[in-house]
Amino acid sequence: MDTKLVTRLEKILRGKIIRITAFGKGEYPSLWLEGTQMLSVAEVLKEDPLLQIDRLENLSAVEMQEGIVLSHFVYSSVTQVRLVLRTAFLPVSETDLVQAPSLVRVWSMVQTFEDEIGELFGVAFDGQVPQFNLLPEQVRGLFPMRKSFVFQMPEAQFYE
Amino acid sequence: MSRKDWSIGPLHTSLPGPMHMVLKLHGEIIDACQVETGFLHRGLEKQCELHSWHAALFYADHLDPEGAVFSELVLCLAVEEIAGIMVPERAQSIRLVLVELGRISSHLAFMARMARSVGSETIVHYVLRDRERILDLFELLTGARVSLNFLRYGGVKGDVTDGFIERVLDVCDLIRFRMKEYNDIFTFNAIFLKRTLGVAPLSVELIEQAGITGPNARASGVREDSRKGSPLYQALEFDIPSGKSEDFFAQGWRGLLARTSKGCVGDVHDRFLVRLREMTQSIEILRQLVAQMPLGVYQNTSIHIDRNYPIPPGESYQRMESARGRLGCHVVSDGQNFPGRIQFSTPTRASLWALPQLVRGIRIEDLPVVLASLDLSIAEADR
Amino acid sequence: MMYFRRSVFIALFWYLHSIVKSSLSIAGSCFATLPYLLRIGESRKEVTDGYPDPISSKTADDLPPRSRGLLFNDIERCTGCGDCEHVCPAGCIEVASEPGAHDSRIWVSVFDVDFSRCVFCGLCVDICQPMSLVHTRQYEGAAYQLEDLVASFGRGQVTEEQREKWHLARQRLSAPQEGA
Amino acid sequence: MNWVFLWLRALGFSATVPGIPLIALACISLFVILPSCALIAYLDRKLSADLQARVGPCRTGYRGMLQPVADCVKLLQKNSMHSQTLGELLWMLLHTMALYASLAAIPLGSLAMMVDTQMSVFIPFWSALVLALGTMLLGLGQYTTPGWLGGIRTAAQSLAGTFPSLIGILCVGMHAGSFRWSALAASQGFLHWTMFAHPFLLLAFVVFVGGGLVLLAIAPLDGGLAMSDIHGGVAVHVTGRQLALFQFGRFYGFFIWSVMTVVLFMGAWRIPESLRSWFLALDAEVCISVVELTWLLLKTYVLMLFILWIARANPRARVDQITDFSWGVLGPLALVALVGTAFWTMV
Repeated sequence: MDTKLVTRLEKILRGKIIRITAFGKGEYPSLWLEGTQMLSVAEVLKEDPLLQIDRLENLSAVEMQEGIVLSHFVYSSVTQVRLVLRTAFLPVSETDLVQAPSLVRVWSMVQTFEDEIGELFGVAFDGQVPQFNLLPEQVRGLFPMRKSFVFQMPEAQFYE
Repeated sequence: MSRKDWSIGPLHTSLPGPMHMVLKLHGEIIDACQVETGFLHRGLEKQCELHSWHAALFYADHLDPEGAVFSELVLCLAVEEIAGIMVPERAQSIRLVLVELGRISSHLAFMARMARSVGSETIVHYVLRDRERILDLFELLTGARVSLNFLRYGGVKGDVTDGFIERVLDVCDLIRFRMKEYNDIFTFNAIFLKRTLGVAPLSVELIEQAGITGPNARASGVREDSRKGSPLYQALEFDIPSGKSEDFFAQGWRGLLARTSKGCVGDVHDRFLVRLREMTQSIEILRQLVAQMPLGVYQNTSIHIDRNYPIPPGESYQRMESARGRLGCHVVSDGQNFPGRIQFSTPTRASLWALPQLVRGIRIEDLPVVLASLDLSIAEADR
Repeated sequence: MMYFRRSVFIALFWYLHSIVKSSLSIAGSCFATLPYLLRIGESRKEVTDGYPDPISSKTADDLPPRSRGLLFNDIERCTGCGDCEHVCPAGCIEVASEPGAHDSRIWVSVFDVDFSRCVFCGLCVDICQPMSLVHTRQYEGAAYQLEDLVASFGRGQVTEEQREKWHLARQRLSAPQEGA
Repeated sequence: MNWVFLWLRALGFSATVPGIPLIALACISLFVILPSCALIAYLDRKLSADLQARVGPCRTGYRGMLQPVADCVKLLQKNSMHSQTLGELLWMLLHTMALYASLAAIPLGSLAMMVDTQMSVFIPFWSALVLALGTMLLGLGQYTTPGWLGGIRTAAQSLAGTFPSLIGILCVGMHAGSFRWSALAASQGFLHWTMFAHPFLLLAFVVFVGGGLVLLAIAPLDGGLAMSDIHGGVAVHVTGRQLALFQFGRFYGFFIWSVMTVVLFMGAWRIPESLRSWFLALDAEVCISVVELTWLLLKTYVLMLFILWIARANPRARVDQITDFSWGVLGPLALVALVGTAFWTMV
């Protein structure tokens, strides 16, 4: 994690981020953010002349102790800078939605990731209730990818 | 003019997989189309979290039926980075041999689908016959034709027998010879050119907006290949093929006459040509790999399959260039003997998102051709 | 007038040129398939493999040595440890074992592999220490009933008094050490 | 129908057996059309199998010889799933009308021809048009989008195909002086085909065959009925016996067109004079009609297989490209051929 990039990030994102840590084994930095700050940080990163983060590679959701953690893997096609924006949302109960801001206006390719995460993890981006097209009927609304959803292998019924 | 709505159901001969499309037709021109997938959602990532780390490898194998090697490799790279497992040299080159063979077999399957959508049955049979030679190679080395399940954390499951090296070289020559035959019969055939030149061009703005990667993007001139940056491909030199934006000529005497009407860059014919050229690149890479195959252990012996084989806590994100585009895998491990979270970011998802804009304005008969040219794998998009 | 005449001839030339070019290309494609019609050369033979044909179809031993066919478990060497049952992604192996005549002998009463769910991934064979579970190269596993797809290698349930006899035998074996 | 009398006399019947035309029609359709349909179906499958490095039918009979019979029986034993709608009844009526109306006017040899009027060339041409009309009605009568698209496409394609093929017929008529089958055959010798009379007639031959392919949507130009994009177009809901009738209708059109091409351009049933006079010396007129028929059918089969070979080796064009090809390329070439033949016959 080159320090020049970290200082640059601290300068332009003063006070908006909680902390900067190395992601995984430390190739590139990951910025822990507040849920509300996500949109403004994303816009700043995109317009910044030095960074110009204009592409999103992957948005993955993981359920850890801090709740559902959304990690946006973003990079810039111009300056080859790679970043990870991490935000955590605590689900109130097992079956109701978690509210999260949507970044479609900043990075348009996030749309498909958000639809799927909305359906599997029960995250409503910008208040839209996820329209279910991945899951079969009996599992809709149960948000199967959450740790709370226990999956039993269906018994093999031997038909007479 | 009569406007009709027509919904092409999940099971239809011209669709590359179970997807449901509602087309707003204006006569024969498609005004708008709405794509709905989700029929192949098998809950792969949830299953990974229920079983041991090695069973997760098996599930990654089933992400994409045609390109089993790619998802296995990307998961192995991610887990090896978390656990700090060192992969011996020989295992890496065996993995790359499998990856390049998988790329050629996936592109041959693409050519078969493309030929079937245009209606030339002969080429379908030729291409699938040559793909069999590659599947035989897979069976010889790994024991299975499609879902190989051959990669392990820290290396490969078995060693390469020397008979395999000669067979790989034979297959390379065979594919090289066959591609000249495909060009004579199919690639520069006047009717095929008429059906594909200038059809559904993929503009660079749409590529950036949808995040399309891989051959579909390279066909429109976006020269970007994640193999270039990755450490695995350092020792090999190969160039990134792109559409006919640069020199385009047909071989042989028909070449003189084939001053084909220059369809715009990034159209269906470009996507076909890019994959043909990528196959030649893969053959060159295979030749270099097989020539400098290092000796040594094929697997990091400190790792053995055990039901409570823990991976230290940590997370990592690895990406590699699969046959359809950039395949990424985000692995989170919280120290137990089963994975915390495994998430794949697949290239077909972006093409599916861009499909409605691409399909607007083309004729209904060109729909199967455009769908085949995007090389969509619904199994990969739904997971 | 001149301008009009020149463009007509150019348009006529390109019109005829496209006709000649496309017909030559179509004829070229036809004659490129001619060797297949006349079976010239080894690489243009037909490749269909008549499967149920006794002569030409592949049998189990034509397959390469590592191919993963139906499973076989050598019950003598199997210790009934259940590793394979645990690691199997499809959850299709079921193992039940009891203590045998003396401590080192294990009576594996049930060892069922449900081939309707098995996906031949080979993890169980890798994890098996006593190497009793192996892949045969048999690939004809079709059956008419779903139950027939379950291959059972177990030795069968033990009757009540047989278990009693073994229990006494074990005590007799372990008792004299304390007595002496 | 003199050949019928020959056969009757050979079999010992008196010449005035009632219902002779029916017998003749039945003989033609049973002993000429159906066997050639089976033969071409089998050869087509075997030829495309050789072309595609595979074996082709080899289970039914010796090397798959009984495959056409197997197909026919399979289709005939199945009935269509839903009750016949009015549209389908109308279509079946039109289809059978097209099939059997022009049976009498097929040129099958100098003696084996039942009707030989002044305009006999245009009767099979008419049956091809009625086939296209029937297919269109079948498509439109299904009230489904693929059926609707298929019907409109068949109509567009058959319209586009009629113009050049009609002019092709005019060229030959001008060259041979009349539209009667016997006169057309008389103007050609065993080796002296109108196709090679002069380059404009060769152009007329190409235009006629191309127009026929477009008119009847035969293999290389069957964009209108393609299976892949709109799932068979008109034939989406046609199953069982109706599918057999539909497939037989399409083959019948292809067969009729090839016979017409051979008679118009490729030296219709003319066998060498020496052979003919030798048979006449032996007073064996029946043998003449048999040899002429086989020579005519041989040339027809070769032409059909050549067309199927082109179809197998090339991809399929779109319908709008087919109609552009027909209007834009075949039309002008047909006119050039017409003017050329006119000047050539004038000189």
